[in-house]
Order: sequence, then C-alpha cells, then structure tokens
Amino acid sequence: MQELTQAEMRVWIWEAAAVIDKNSALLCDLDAAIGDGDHGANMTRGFAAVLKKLEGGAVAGDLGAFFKTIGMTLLSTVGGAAGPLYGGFFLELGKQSAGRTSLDGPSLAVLIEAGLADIKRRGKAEPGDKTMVDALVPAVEAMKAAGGDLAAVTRAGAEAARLAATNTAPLQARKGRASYLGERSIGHQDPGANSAALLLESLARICSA
Amino acid sequence: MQELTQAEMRVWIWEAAAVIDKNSALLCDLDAAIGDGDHGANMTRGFAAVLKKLEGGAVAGDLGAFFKTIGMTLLSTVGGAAGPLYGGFFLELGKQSAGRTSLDGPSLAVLIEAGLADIKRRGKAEPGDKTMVDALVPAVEAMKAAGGDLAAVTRAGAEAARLAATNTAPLQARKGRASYLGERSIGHQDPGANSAALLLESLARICSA
Amino acid sequence: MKKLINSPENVVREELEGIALAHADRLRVCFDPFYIARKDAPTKGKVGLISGGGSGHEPLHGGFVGLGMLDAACPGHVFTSPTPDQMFEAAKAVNGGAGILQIVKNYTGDVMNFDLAADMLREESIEVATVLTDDDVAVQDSLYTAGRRGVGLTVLMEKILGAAAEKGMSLGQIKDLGEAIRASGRSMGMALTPCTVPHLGKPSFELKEDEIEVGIGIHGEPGRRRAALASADEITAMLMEPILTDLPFKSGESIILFVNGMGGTPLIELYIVFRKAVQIAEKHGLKVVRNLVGSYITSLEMAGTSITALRADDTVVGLWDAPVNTPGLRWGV
Amino acid sequence: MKKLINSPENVVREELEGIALAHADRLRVCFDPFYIARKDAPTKGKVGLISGGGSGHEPLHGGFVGLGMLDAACPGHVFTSPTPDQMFEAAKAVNGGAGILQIVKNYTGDVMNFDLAADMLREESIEVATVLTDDDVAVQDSLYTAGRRGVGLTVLMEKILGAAAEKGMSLGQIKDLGEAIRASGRSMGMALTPCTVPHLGKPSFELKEDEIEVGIGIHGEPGRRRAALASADEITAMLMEPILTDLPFKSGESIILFVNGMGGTPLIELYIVFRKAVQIAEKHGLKVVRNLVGSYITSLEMAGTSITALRADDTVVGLWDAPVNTPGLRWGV
Ligand SMILES: Nc1ncnc2c1ncn2[C@@H]1O[C@H](COP(=O)(O)OP(=O)(O)O)[C@@H](O)[C@H]1O
Ligand SMILES: Nc1ncnc2c1ncn2[C@@H]1O[C@H](COP(=O)(O)OP(=O)(O)O)[C@@H](O)[C@H]1O
Ligand SMILES: [Mg+2]
Ligand SMILES: [Mg+2]
Ligand SMILES: [Mg+2]
Ligand SMILES: [Mg+2]
Repeated sequence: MQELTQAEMRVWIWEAAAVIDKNSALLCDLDAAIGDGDHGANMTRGFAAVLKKLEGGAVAGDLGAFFKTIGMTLLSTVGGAAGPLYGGFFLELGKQSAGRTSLDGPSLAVLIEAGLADIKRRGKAEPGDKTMVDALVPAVEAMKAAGGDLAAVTRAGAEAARLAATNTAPLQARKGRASYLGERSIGHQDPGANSAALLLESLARICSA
Repeated sequence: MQELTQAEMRVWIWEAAAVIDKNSALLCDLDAAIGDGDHGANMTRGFAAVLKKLEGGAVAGDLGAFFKTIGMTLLSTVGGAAGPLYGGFFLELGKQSAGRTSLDGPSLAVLIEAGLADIKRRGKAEPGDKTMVDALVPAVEAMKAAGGDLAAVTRAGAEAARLAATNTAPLQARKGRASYLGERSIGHQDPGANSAALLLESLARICSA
Repeated sequence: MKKLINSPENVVREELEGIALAHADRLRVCFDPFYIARKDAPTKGKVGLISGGGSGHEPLHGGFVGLGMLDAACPGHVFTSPTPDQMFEAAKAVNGGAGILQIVKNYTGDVMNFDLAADMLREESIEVATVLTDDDVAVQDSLYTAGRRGVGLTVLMEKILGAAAEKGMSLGQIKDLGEAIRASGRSMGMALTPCTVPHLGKPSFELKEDEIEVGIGIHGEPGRRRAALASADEITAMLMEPILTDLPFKSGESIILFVNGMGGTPLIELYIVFRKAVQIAEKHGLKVVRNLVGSYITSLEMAGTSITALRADDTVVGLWDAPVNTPGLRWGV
Repeated sequence: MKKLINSPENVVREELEGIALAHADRLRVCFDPFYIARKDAPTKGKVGLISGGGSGHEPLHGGFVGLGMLDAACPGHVFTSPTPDQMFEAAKAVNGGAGILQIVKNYTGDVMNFDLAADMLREESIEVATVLTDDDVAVQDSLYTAGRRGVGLTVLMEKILGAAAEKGMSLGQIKDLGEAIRASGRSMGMALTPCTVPHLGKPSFELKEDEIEVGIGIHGEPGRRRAALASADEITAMLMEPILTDLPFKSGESIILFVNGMGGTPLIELYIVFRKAVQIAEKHGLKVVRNLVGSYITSLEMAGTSITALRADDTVVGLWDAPVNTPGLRWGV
C-alpha cells in the first residue's frame, strides 16, 4: 500500500476496535493494578461507538472530517482520562489532515506527531511520567526516522511503542491516577501506553497487508 | 451435703458462671446455627453481672432475697429471650423460697419445677418445641423421681437435662428464633437447652462435692 | 473479622458515645441504663413513643428518635433485645402524661422484655400499649410458633405513628392505627453475604460465591432457603411476588414502597432493585405513591436487600408526609 | 462478584431509572446524555451549580441535586469520569443566566472532561467557573504530578456552595468561596476491604484478613500503604493526625467534622470512629461545631471510612445550616 485513504483507515479502526475488545480485560487488569481498572472498558466502549458511527458508510468529505467524527465519538463515549486524550488526538489528526484524502508514510508520521503534541498539551505529561506519552514519543521518533513506505513507517512505530509500553513497568507514575500510588506504581506497565501500542500495532498490520 | 444454704448456692452460682463462660463460644455457635449467635455472650454477660452483684458478700435475708437478686440481675443484663426466661426462673425460685434458708433434695426439685412453670408460662413453649423447656421438663421429672439426698436428686436432674439437650437436635423448632428456619432447624441442638443442662450439671457437681 | 471497632464488649457503648456527640442538638443519651431520648422530651400531653431492639440495625431505632418519630429508643447488645429496665427508664423519661406506646418487633426476646417493662410501668400507673410488627412473609405464620418476624415495616410504623403522636392522637387511637398498619404491610429480604456479630468473630452463615440466602431476617440468621445467585431483576421478583400475594395487595391500591439495604449494599444497587420493584408493583396494578430507598434497618455489614410494601390511604400518606427530624429520616423541618 | 445488578453495562442506566422513579417529585433525569437535574431548574438569576464524576460514589453526586445544593449532576460509568457532552447539556438545562459553576474532583479525567465542557459552554457565551477539590492528604502534593485527589470535601463543598448560590451570590463570589473552602479542608481514607467494579468482576486489590489499606481514594485504587488491622481508635488516629497536621489546623479553630462510610461499612462503626475523631480534634484544641456521619461519598461496596475536617467560620456554618432538599441530604425544608 502506498497511500492510506479513508477506506484503509476504516479497516484500521475496525481492526483496532477488535484488538481493543480482545485485550479489554488485559487493559482493565493493568489499570486495576495502578489505577481504577476501567481503561479496557472505556476504550472498548469508545471504539464500539466509533464502529457504530462508521457503520452507515464512508464519512462524507476529506480525512479531516473522518478523524473529527472519530475524535468527537471517543470524546463523548470513553470518559476518564483516556477520553479527552484519545478524543483530542483524533480531533487533532482531523485538523491537520483537513483537505487531504490520503496519506503516505512520512505525512502519517507528521500527523501522529501532531496528535501526540495535543495529548502532551492537554495532559501535561512528559516521557518518563508513565503514561501513553511514553509509548507515543519513541513511536513518533521511530516513524520519522524510518521514513519510506507506509509498512516500514508503521512497523517501526508499532515496535517502538510496544517496547516503550513494556518499559513503563519500572517507572514511578507522575501523572494520572497511578501517581497516587507513589512508589507502589513501580513494577506495573501503564495501561494507556499499552492501548497506544495496540492502536499502532493494528495500524502496522493494516499497512503491511 | 444434706441441705443447700445460701453459702452453697453462691458456690453453685460461681461454678455456673465459670462453666457458662467456658462454654460461651459453644453456646454462641449452637445459636449461630439456628438463631442469632448470641446465647453464649448473653449468658456470660448475665452471670458475670450476678457474680459482681454477689461479690459484696452474702445477700441479707432468706433464700427468697438471694434468688430475687439473681433474677433481677439476669433480667437487666442478659437480654434476648434467655433474659426474661432465666430471670423469671430465678425470680420464681425467690418467690417460692421466701422465708426459707435451706433446701433439701425434694424441696429443691419442687422449687425448680416452679421455676420451670414460670418459663413455660412466659414463653408458651411445650416439650418438643426445641427450647430450654425440653431440657428442664425431663430434668424436673427425674429430680422428683430420684427423691432422697441432694446429690442423687441433682445428679438425676443433670443427667436427664444433658440427654434431653442432646436430643433436641432432630427436632424442628416451633418457638424462639430457630422457628424461623422451619425444617432447616433440624439437625442442630438447641442452645438454651444446653445452657440449662450446664446450669444443672454445675449444681450437681456442687451437691456431690 | 474486619470491623471498625475497638472491642466487641464496647461496641454499643462507644456507638452511643458517638451518637451523643453527633446529635447533641436533638438527642440525649443515657448510659445507665442505655437509652436514647429526644432532648426536648417529655412533651406534655403527647403519647410517648418508644421502641428498641438489638443493636446492629442502625439507623433503627436510635436514629429515628426525634420530632415526629420516636421519643426514645433502647439499644440492646448487638442482635440481642434490650432489657426491661431500659424500656422502663426510657418510658419514664419521655412520659408526657398521655401514656406510652411501645413499638416492638415480633421476636420472643423483644416481646418478653417489653412485656416485663410494660408491667413495671403499669405498676407506676403509667398507661402502656404495645404494637407489634410481624411483617416478614418469609416466615410461615402459625399460632403454634413464634410467628413472623418484624422487619422493614418497623421503620414505616415508627414514622407514621410518630406523626400521629405529634398530631395529638390518643394512646388508643395510635394503637388502633398501629394495628391497621400492621395488617397492611408486608416485607421480605435476602442476603448476598452474611454478617459477623462482633463477639462471635465469624460469619453467621457461609455462602458460596454463587449462592444467595432468601428469606433472611435482620439478625444474621440464615433464611428459608438457599438459591443460586441471580440478577437484580430476578431477585427483586423473588421478593416482590410473596409480598404481593401474601396480604394480598389488590390492583388499584396505593402503596408506600420501601427498598432497604442490609448494611453492606451500596445505594447504586438499591436503586436498581427499586426500579424493578416499581415495575412489578405497577404490573400488579398498584400505585407507588411514596417510597424510601436506603439502608434504614440493617444487619451489620450484611450485603443484601429487603422490600416492604404498605397499603397507604390518604391518612397514612398524610402522616408519612408530616415533618420528621431525626438523624435517620428528616423532612419538612 | 456478588451484586444486585443485571449486567455491568446497564448498571448506571438502571440506577438512573430507579432514581427517576424514586425522586420524580424533585428531580428530572435525562438519559441522552446522562444527567440528573433539579426539576425546577433553571432558577432565573441564580448561578447554576453542576458537578459529576464516575458512578459508584452514591449518593454523590446525583443524590445531592436539589434546592440548596447542586442544580445538576453528570454520572459517568462506574469510576469513569463523565464526558463533556453530559456537562454541556446539563449546564445548558440549568443555566439561569448567572453563569455555571463546576465543582470538579481533581482527577486527570474529570478535570480534562470538565475543561472541554467549559470550552464548549463558553463558545455558547455561557460564563463558566470551576472549583476543584483536592483534599486527600494521603497523596503527596506536587506541581509535577496530578496533585491530590478530591474526596470527602466535595460533599461539604457542594452543600456550602449550593447554599451560597441559593442565597443569590454571584459566580465570582461563589468561585472565591469555593477556593477558600478548598484551602480549608483536608481528608484521608482507609479500606477494610476492596470493592469490585462491575465490568471487572474481581476486587480491585486483595487484602488479607489482618490487613487494611491506608490512604485509599474513592475509586477502589490501592492506597499509599498497607498496614496491619488495628482498632477503630488506632485507625481513626492514623487518619486524623495527617489531616490535622497537613493544613495545619490550629488550636481554637472551629471545624465541620465529616466521618464518611465507603459503602460497605455500617453506621454503627462510623459512630465509633466519629467518637474518637471528636476526641482527637478536641485534644488538638479544635471545636467541632457541625458534623456529618454516614455514607455520602462511597466506593461501591468497599468497607472502610474516610474523615474530612473543614475550618468553619460563621459564614460557612451559616451556609451549612441553610435549607437543603436533596435525596442525600435534607434539612430545614
Ligand atoms: N496526564 C496524562 N497525560 C497523558 N496520559 C495520561 C495522563 N493521565 C492519564 N493518562 C493515561 O490514561 C490512562 C488511564 O486511562 P483510563 O483508565 O481510561 O482513565 P482514568 O484514569 O480516568 O480511569 C493511563 O494509563 C495513562 O496512560
Ligand atoms: N418461647 C420460648 N420458650 C422457652 N425457651 C425459649 C423460647 N424462645 C427461645 N427460647 C430459648 O432461648 C434460647 C435463645 O436464647 P438467646 O439466644 O439468648 O435469645 P435470642 O433468641 O433472643 O437471641 C433458645 O435456644 C431457646 O432455648
Ligand atoms: Mg482507569
Ligand atoms: Mg440468640
Ligand atoms: Mg439475640
Ligand atoms: Mg476511571
């Protein structure tokens, strides 16, 4: 695949929704250990709502309209911390892709970088705070470094995100609910970093198919 | 011992209080199975209060005054069903022994029969209803039948009470809390029948000493 | 046993100390013997309402002392009926000269202890009447047994008779009203988990993860039967059907519907039960004109619920709506 | 998992159906999106008070909607903050033209969702101010973290600001009062048992029979440390000492003292804790001028308690005493 169009993006969202659903219990368990145990349920609910929204057929208009629909739906269904963060992420993707109908590898990397910036602005988390930012920062770096075709770019992003998500375990949380635990947050992976890795992994699968 | 005086009766009460205390958990367990689990605690509290009351020395006056003190104390400390029943029992012993300072075997049997009558009047239980009445009815019969000295009378009463208490197990309760269980009360001994047996056993031990 | 207590012996005394500190504006607590009375009692010319029973059912009864409800409450040890000297002293303290009405849950111990207290009061020339509650349909009613247990209806009884007394009704009138309410209300309860009596230190019965106990009372006693864990809607139906058919409640009647928590069940679940209870009542043709949802007559930390339905004509509704100012129930003032 | 529910997905909807049926006289429930509003809202010229948060803390927040307290509450899924569309619609429904005050417990999710809602409202030219509660001393305060959690103080905040709004105070005045209260109240909590989030189906943490969790929040999250089970007096001291030294409260000050149950702890135990809390406060030279004892901000069926102390001058006490008519708190009306 050379360019991602809305059609492929819809497949990504389907794939992502399925993967989130399959890993819902895992995400909840991760969240139960250092948060309040709802991250899997929140994400599953949100992506199910997005699927429902997209059922009717393609979103009229450009990729901007498509991502905005996703962002608004996540915003009004996920709740918790993840709702505004992922919702805002997709809204930002929408803003930055207004007028475009397809994306190549490098422009996808730039787009996701913009989405990440929105998450950082909203949540004020930095790498090392044990949040989804920990997965997304190295993912964006890897995607930009990989350059080239969509498959390579997304695979680099997915691998970096997964590794970084795993590496959140030894960190002490400084943002989100896990921060209340202080030192007791050490030794558990961050749920949001894991859901971010799942999203990027499903994207890589679509782009490599 | 030919005759029971207040001095021996006080030893009985000490002995009874110790035995009740030692068996408190057992009585509670029996009550937990078919009632509300407090019979041991209620009886222990009551007899501890009686001991405290008797600490000051002999009760001035006849046996009537002595038993009345015990009855009033149990009435205001035991609570539950057992409080009015045992309290009333001792008050009745007081009424019937007014003017007397000692008791022989046959008069003790008659006295306890009067106490039992008060329990039956107050609680309206008949033998077979799975209550303390089940232990006391055969005990009184055996005491009256035994005749003779205090040791023989009280031993007969204690043995009959213990056997009858054990035999409450197969009965279905018709009075007290256990009656709420219907058929599920079958298979457990009645706590009140057991405390009655403990009281008569301690009396027998005193009289045989 | 995991409880916020210091020692099983001191639970009731320390609870009363807490109540005395928390509600000093409205209540007076006597420690020898234990009773809780309205601070402004006695009210001259008003019938004095007293009740009591074992502790562990909070806010019942002490939490219902105040204007428009009880004049005094006598707490026994946990799940153990109080003793006659408590009712005797409490009644004397709140006697306004118009007589004393005792509201007694039908348990052998409670009945006998209140009877003894009534005798003692009569010896002092104080007029006494007693109203029993025996609303638990889980227990088979029979002349030859202890009869049915008094459960949830007790809360409604105390509210309604309290309002009647406040309005100046006579002892005889209140007694008659109490008997009418007794004849018009039914309840049933169930447990998801048992409770632990402090001095016992272990649960009063055992339940597997997938079992519930149906037909429990309020003393941690096992119920009439064990059943498989079911949905809230199914459990609500299990309770509502026997309640509605026992009296029976007839289509077109108005009721007060009371969904009670047993102590360890949170409000969120009670509203789910209430929702279904209303649906069932309405399907039965009943009009739910008033309701109460919350933990008002509890069994320590037991998880579970009980439902009470009471036929309510305009008089009863009027008395229900009358002002009440107690720690446990308050409105109109 | 033993709960009176039908399915984890429907818990909040069915709870809201129950609330709508139980409190139809005072409340209006909107199902799309979820919010609970005063039936008589909007009140022209009055600041509209809204709050909200995850469900599972009942009666917070929906149970505090009514005269003298909140105008609307937005329930999220269990322990999940609600979404901006809920606050947006709720605020529009209760907007009396004098602006909207949002009372927000300081959790990342709640803060971000309420912020988004505020942006949306401002786009509609509705004035919005926000007051955070972050009273939990169990969490170390730091600029570099999410800060402290909002817990028990939220209940007092909603009561006091609700009275201020009812009195006709302006948005700016209420916001200032809210900040003053925020700066004057502290809380801490502990758990005897964990709770189970319905969709999770298992407890949020495990505790041995002789362990307690100290410094818990209200979301079933583990606390700051695990400790050995201790007496009620010792546990009360564990909570009171950090509360009193954090602010710090000074000898001679008057406070409102709030002993809260976490959902599965019965009232009898809360009074025992309250008793000791008063003793400690008094030893510290504090005057407990008002109090609240009960389960008002809960964590589903968790057993445990939290304590909140709030400095209370005459203004605060006056607003505390002002009439309130909600399902969860009611007096003076
Ligand atoms: N300030 C923040 N910045 C970035 N990510 C955050 C922040 N706070 C929380 N998160 C992410 O959100 C995840 C939790 O989401 P979720 O459980 O759905 O919300 P909540 O914590 O409100 O229950 C965390 O694992 C973390 O990755
Ligand atoms: N009506 C009755 N007549 C005689 N004995 C009774 C009656 N009801 C209960 N009892 C006795 O009382 C015992 C229970 O006493 P206790 O547990 O102290 O009181 P409660 O049942 O009020 O908790 C029963 O085991 C039974 O022997
Ligand atoms: Mg979470
Ligand atoms: Mg008993
Ligand atoms: Mg008892
Ligand atoms: Mg959450």
